[in-house]
Amino acid sequence: MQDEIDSPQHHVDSAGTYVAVLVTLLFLTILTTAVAYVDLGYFSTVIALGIACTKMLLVALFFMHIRHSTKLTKLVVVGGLLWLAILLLLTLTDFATRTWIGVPGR
Amino acid sequence: MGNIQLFPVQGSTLAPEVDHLLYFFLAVSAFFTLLIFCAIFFLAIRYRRRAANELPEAGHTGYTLEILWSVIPFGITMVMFTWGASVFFKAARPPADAIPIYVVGKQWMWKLEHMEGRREINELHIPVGKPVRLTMTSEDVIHSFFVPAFRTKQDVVPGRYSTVWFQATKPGKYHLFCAEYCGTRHSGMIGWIYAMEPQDYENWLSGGAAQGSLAENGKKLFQDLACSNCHKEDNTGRCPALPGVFGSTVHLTGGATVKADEAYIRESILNPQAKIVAGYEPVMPTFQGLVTEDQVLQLIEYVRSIGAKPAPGSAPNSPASAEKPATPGAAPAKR
Amino acid sequence: MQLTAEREHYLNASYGLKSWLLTKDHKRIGLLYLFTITLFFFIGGAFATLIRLELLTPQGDLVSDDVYNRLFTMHAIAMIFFFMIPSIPAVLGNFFLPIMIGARDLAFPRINLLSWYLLVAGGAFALFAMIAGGVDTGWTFYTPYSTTYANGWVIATALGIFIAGFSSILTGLNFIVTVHRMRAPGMTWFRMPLFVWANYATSLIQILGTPVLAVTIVLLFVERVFHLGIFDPARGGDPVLFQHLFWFYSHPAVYIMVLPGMGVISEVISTFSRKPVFGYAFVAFSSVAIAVLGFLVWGHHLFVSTQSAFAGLVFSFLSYFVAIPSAIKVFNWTATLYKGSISFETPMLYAFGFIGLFTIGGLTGLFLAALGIDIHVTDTYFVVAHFHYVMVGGTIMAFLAGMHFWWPKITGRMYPEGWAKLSALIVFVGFNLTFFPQFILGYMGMPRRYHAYPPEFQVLNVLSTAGASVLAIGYLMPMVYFTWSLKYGKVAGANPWGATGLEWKTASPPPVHNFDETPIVTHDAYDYSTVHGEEIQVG
Amino acid sequence: MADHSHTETLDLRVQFDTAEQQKDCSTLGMWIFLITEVMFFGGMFAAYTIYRQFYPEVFAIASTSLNAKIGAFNTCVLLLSSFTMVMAVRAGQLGKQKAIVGWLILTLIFGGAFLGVKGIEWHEKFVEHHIPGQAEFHLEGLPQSEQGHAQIFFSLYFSMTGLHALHMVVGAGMLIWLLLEARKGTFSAKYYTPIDVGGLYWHFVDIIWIFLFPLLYLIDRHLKV
Ligand code: HEA
Ligand code: HEA
Ligand code: HEC
Ligand code: CUA
Ligand SMILES: [Cu+2]
Repeated sequence: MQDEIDSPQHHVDSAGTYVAVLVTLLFLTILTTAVAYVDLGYFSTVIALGIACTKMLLVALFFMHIRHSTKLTKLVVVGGLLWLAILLLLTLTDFATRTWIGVPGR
Repeated sequence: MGNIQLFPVQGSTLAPEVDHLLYFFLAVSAFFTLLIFCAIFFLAIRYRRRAANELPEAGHTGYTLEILWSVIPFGITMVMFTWGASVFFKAARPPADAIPIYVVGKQWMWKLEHMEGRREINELHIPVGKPVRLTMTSEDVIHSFFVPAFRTKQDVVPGRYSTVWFQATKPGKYHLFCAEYCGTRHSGMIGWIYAMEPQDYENWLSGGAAQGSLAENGKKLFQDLACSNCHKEDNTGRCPALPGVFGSTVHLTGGATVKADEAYIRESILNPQAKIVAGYEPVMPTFQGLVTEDQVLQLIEYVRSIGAKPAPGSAPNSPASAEKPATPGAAPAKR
Repeated sequence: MQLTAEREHYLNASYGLKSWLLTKDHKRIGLLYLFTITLFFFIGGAFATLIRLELLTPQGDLVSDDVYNRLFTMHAIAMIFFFMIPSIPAVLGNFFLPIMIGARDLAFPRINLLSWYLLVAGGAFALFAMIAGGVDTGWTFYTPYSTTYANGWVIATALGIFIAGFSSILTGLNFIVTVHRMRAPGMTWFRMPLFVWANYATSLIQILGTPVLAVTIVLLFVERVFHLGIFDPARGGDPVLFQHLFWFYSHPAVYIMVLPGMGVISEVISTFSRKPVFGYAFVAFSSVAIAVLGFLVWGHHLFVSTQSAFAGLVFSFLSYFVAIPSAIKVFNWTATLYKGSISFETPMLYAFGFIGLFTIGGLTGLFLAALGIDIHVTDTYFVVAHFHYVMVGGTIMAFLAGMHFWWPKITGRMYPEGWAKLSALIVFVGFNLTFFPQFILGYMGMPRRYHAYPPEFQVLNVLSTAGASVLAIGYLMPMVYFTWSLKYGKVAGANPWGATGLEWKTASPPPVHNFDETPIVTHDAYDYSTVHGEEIQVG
Repeated sequence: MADHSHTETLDLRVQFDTAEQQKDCSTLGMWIFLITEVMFFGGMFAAYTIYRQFYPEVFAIASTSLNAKIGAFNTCVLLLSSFTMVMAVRAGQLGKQKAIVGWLILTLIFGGAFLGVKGIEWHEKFVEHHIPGQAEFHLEGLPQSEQGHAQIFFSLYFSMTGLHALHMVVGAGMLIWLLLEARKGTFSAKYYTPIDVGGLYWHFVDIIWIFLFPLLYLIDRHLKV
C-alpha cells in the first residue's frame, strides 16, 4: 500500500514555459544587481532577499516540477524550510538578546 | 577518607536556594519513580501469566487517562521551570554594591586581581557577608569558574567578558574548580576560595598591597602606553576626556548609543574603530597585542575609578548600578 | 511454514565472504552492522574500563592526564557515533522494519549497503586516530580548544564522524521512503507496529539534524587546516556559535539514540503482556512529537556558556515540553500491564529495566533543564550520571531486550533463558552501582573530565568502579551465550513468543525476500486474537 | 500483488511492485536528500546571519571588494545551465535520445563555465591577499583592528562558495555519468528517472547560489559605492 500517488510527472511542460521562466530569472538577476547600488536603507536587504526567494520559487515550481508533484513532496519541502527557520531563529534568540539584562556574559 | 560526605557545604546565599529547588525536584522524582516502580511490580505480579494459552481482553483506551497524565506532569514541569528560572535570575544579576574582582583564566591557572591591587593565583580571598562580583575573561580557551559550595558556575570565554557573583555566608576554605574542559591539565586548574570575616579580609588586603591597587596600576599603564598624551583631563585636543565616562551612556557617530561598561572600554582599547564617539575622529590606535588581558582589566579599572564616583553602593548612579539594564537594545557589546 | 533444515533462507541462500560484502539484502546488512557496532561497543567499553580504573584513586596514577583525556574522548566517540547511533536503527531497524511493514526490502538496497560501508569507512578513520595517538577534545569538540590548541588527531576523528554521519543520513532517508511507499496492502499508518513509528521518527531526526553536524565539522576542519576563522575569538569570532551548531544536532541525536529503544520496548511489553500497547495512537504520535520538539531545546547545554540569559529562559522552557511525550510513553507502557497476561522472559526483564532506569534518567534530565540547578551541576558527574542512565540504562537495555526478543527470528535458534536472565540481573545491579553514586558525586561538585580529584570524592568513585566491573561481566555474558546458541540453541519456531507482528508470520530465519507471498494486512497491530491458538508454547 | 520472482530490470527492481512506485521512491528519496542539503548549508547561513549582525559595516566593505558584475554574470550562467538541465529532463520525458545528450552537454558547458569564473574570482582573492589566515591578509579601507572581522567575512565567503563549488563538481560528475548512460541509450520515455532526479539536484545547487549571490555580493553594497 502506498500513499496517494496522483501520478506525478506525467505532465510534460512546454519548452516555451521553460524559456519564459528562464527569461524572468535572468531579468530578476539583473534587477537585483542594479538595485543593490541604490540606497534604500533597511529595504535593500529585504528586496535582495525577496528577489532571491522569488527566484527560488520559480526554479522550484517550474524547473523542479513542484507544481505537479505529490502532496508529500510539497510537505517535504515546506518541512525542510521550517527546520531551516528553527535553526536560524532559535540561534538568534541567543545572539539577538545578549545585552538584554546588561550583565556581561549573561 | 573515612568520613563520607554526601552533601556539599552551603557556603553562599545562593546555596540554600539551589538546595531547596533540589529538594523539590527530588520529591517529585521520588514520587514518580516510586509510582512507576511500584505499579510495574504490582501489576506484573498480579497479572502474571497463569496459563500458557491465556488471552486477556484487549482493553479500551480512554482519552481521560491520556489527558490526565499529560496535563499533570506538564503542570509540574511549569513549576520546575518557573522556580528554576527565578533562582537563575538571582544568580545572574549581581547586586549594585558588589565588590568587583577581575579574573583571567588561562591554561591552566586562575589569575585573580582585587581592586586594591592584590593579585592571587588559584586562590581567592573574599569577605563573608558581602556580595562579590567577578568579571572574567580567558587568554586562550574556554574555562569555567565553579565553586560547588556557592552552587554557581560560569564559563570564561576568550574575547568576551562574563560575570558571576556570590555572597559567602560562612568563613571557610572552599574548592574552586575549572569546570569546562580546557586541555591536558584541566583537572589541575583548581584552587581555593578563602571566605574570611570582613575584618580579617581587610587585614589580608592591606597585608600585600605592595603591588599597588588595580586602578593605580591602570593609571601607570595609562601613562606608560601614552594614553594620557591624547586623553587629557581637560578635554582639550581631539580626544574625549575619560573622567565620568564609565557607566554613562555614550553617543556614537551614526546616532547609536552605547553604555560604557567593561566590554565597551575593552573594545575601545583593543578595537577603537568599532564604535566612534560622536564628534571625534577615529584616530585612536589599537592596542591589540600591546596589552595583556590583565592589563586591559587594569586599564578598565582605572577608567572606572575616574568615572562618576559617589559613595560606594548607595547612590543610584553609582558605576555599578548603572550597569543594570540601562538601555536594552543599545548597540550591543557583542564580544 | 516448513521447518526442515534444507529450507532456503537468507542465511543459506548463498555463501562466501563476497555474498555478504556485496549483499543487498537488508537482513544481511543488518547483521553486518551488528558486527561493526559490537566491535565499537567493546572498544568503547575497554576505554570505559580504563577510565573507571584510573578514577579508583584520587591521584592520577594509572595513566597520565593527557592519556586520560584521550580515553574519555575516544570512549564517547566510539560509543556515541559508532555504537549507539547506528545500534538499534541500523541493526534491528534494518532487519525488521521492512518485514514489519510487509516489504521485500528497503526502497534503496544499494544505498543501504553503501551506508554500511560509510560507517565502516568512518570507523576506520576513527580507529586510525585512536591507534595513532587519539584525540583529547572531548566528544563535544569545543572551539577554540579543538581548532587551535588540541594536538591530537582531531581532523582524522572529525572526518570519521563526518563520514559516519552520511551513513546515518542515508539510513534515515531509506527508512522514510520505505515507510511511505513500500507498505504491504492493508498496512495503514495506524496498523504499523510502534517499532516502525519509532524508527520513522528517528529517521526524521537523522535527516534533519545530521547535516548540521556535518557542516559544523566542515567549519571546524577548515578552521583547523586552512585557518579560516569562523569561530576564532582572536578575529572576533564567537566560540559559542560552534556550541549552538554542535548541539543543534547533538541534542536531537540523544533522541536518535533513545527513540528506537522506545520502539523496541513497545513491542516487547505488548508481546509479553499479550495486550495491545495501551493508547497506541498516543505512543505513536509521542515518538514524532519527541522528534520534533527535540529540535527546539538544544540551548539547555549552554546555560552557563555565556549564552544570553533570555535564550536560557527560552530553552529551559522548551526543554520541559519534551518531557511530556516521554511521560506519556512511560505511563502507557505501565498501563499496558494492567489486566495483561504477563510472562517474564529475558526481553521483558530488560524492558522493565528500561522503564525504571529511563524514568530515573529522564527525571534527572528535568533537574538539568532547570536553570537554577543546572548552573550548579552542569559539567559535573551529575550530568555524566544522567546521560548514562538514559543511554546505558535506557538504550542499551532496550537494545539487549530487542536482541533477545528477535534472536530466534534472526538466527532460528533460542538463546539459553536461564543464563540470559542471570545476565540481565547482573547488568541491572552493576549499572546502578556504577552510575547512581555519580549523581551524588555531581551534586557534591566533582567536575567531569577530571583525571585526578580531591580525596573526599573517593568512596563514591570506588563504588562506581566496582559497579563497572560487575557491569562488564553482565555485558560479556550475552556475547558468550549468543555465540553458543548459534550451534547449540534450541531450534525456534516461526513465532516462539506468540507475538503479532508480520515478522512472526514468516519463517525463522526469514526467506530471502522476507515472505513467500506478499502479506495482506487485515488487522490492527497487536491483535492477539490472530495468534491465539497457534503455537503459544513459551518455556 | 505481483510475485517477486521476476528478473530485475532497471525500471523495476525486485523490491518494488510497479515501475510507478519505483520512480516515485527515487524522486521522494532525492527530495529528502535535498532537505538534508538545505540543513547543511543552513549551518553556514546561520553563521553568516550572526556575523553580519555583529559587524555590519565590515561586511558591507568586504562585500564591495567582490565584483558584483562578475557575480551577476555567473548567476546568469548558472541559471542557463538550469534551463538546459530542465530541457534535458523534458527530452527524457519525451524519450528523445539525441536531445537528452545535447542538452546534457550544454548543461555541462555552462556548469564548467560557472566553475571557471569562480576559479578566476578566487584567484583574484589570492592576488589581493584576501585569504583569511594569511599573515599578509589586508582588506583595503579598514583599520588594522577590523581586519579580523574582515577575515571572518572571507572565511564565510570561501567556505560557502567553496562548498557550493564542491556540490557543482559532484553535479558535474553526475552529469557525465548521465551523459554516458544516455549515449548507451539507457533512457526512454518509460525510464528516465536518473535524469529527473539528477535534475533536481542540479537545480537545488542553483538555488543555493541564488541566495549566496545577494548575501555575499549585494547586501549593503550601497553603503560604500
Ligand atoms: C539517550 C539519551 C538522552 C535522553 C533521552 C535525554 C533526555 C533528556 N535530557 Fe539529557 N543528555 C544526554 C542524553 C540524553 N538526554 C547527554 C548525552 C547529555 C550530555 C552531553 C554532554 O555534555 O556530554 C545530556 C545532557 C542534558 C542536559 C545538559 C546538562 C548540562 O550539560 O548542563 C540537559 C539540560 O536540560 C538534559 C535534559 C534532558 C531532558 C529534559 C530529557 C528528557 O527528554 C527526559 C524526558 C523523560 C522523562 C521526564 C522521564 C519519564 C517521565 C515520567 C516518569 C513521568 C513524570 C514526568 C514528569 C513529572 C514531567 N540533558
Ligand atoms: C552510548 C554511550 C555510552 C556508553 C554505552 C557508555 C558506557 C560507559 N561509560 Fe561512558 N560516556 C559517554 C557515553 C557512553 N558511556 C559519553 C558521551 C561520555 C562523555 C565524554 C566526554 O566528556 O567527552 C562518557 C563519559 C564517561 C565517564 C566520565 C569521564 C569523565 O568525565 O572524566 C565515565 C566515568 O565513569 C564513563 C563510564 C562508563 C562506563 C563504566 C560505561 C559502561 O556502561 C561500559 C560497560 C561496557 C564494558 C565494560 C564493555 C565490556 C568489555 C570489556 C570488559 C572488555 C574490556 C577489555 C579491556 C579492559 C582490555 N563514561
Ligand atoms: C592617538 C590618540 C589616542 C591615544 C594614544 C589613545 N586614545 Fe583613546 N580615544 C582617542 C579618540 C580620538 C577617541 C574618540 C573616538 C573613538 O571613540 O574612537 C578615543 C576614545 C577612547 C575611549 C572611549 C571614550 C568615550 O568617551 O566613550 C576610551 C575608553 C579610550 N579611548 C581609552 C584609551 C586608553 C585606555 C588608551 C591607552 C591604552 C587610549 N585611549 C589611547 C584617541 C586616543
Ligand atoms: Cu580550565 Cu578546565
Ligand atoms: Cu540535550
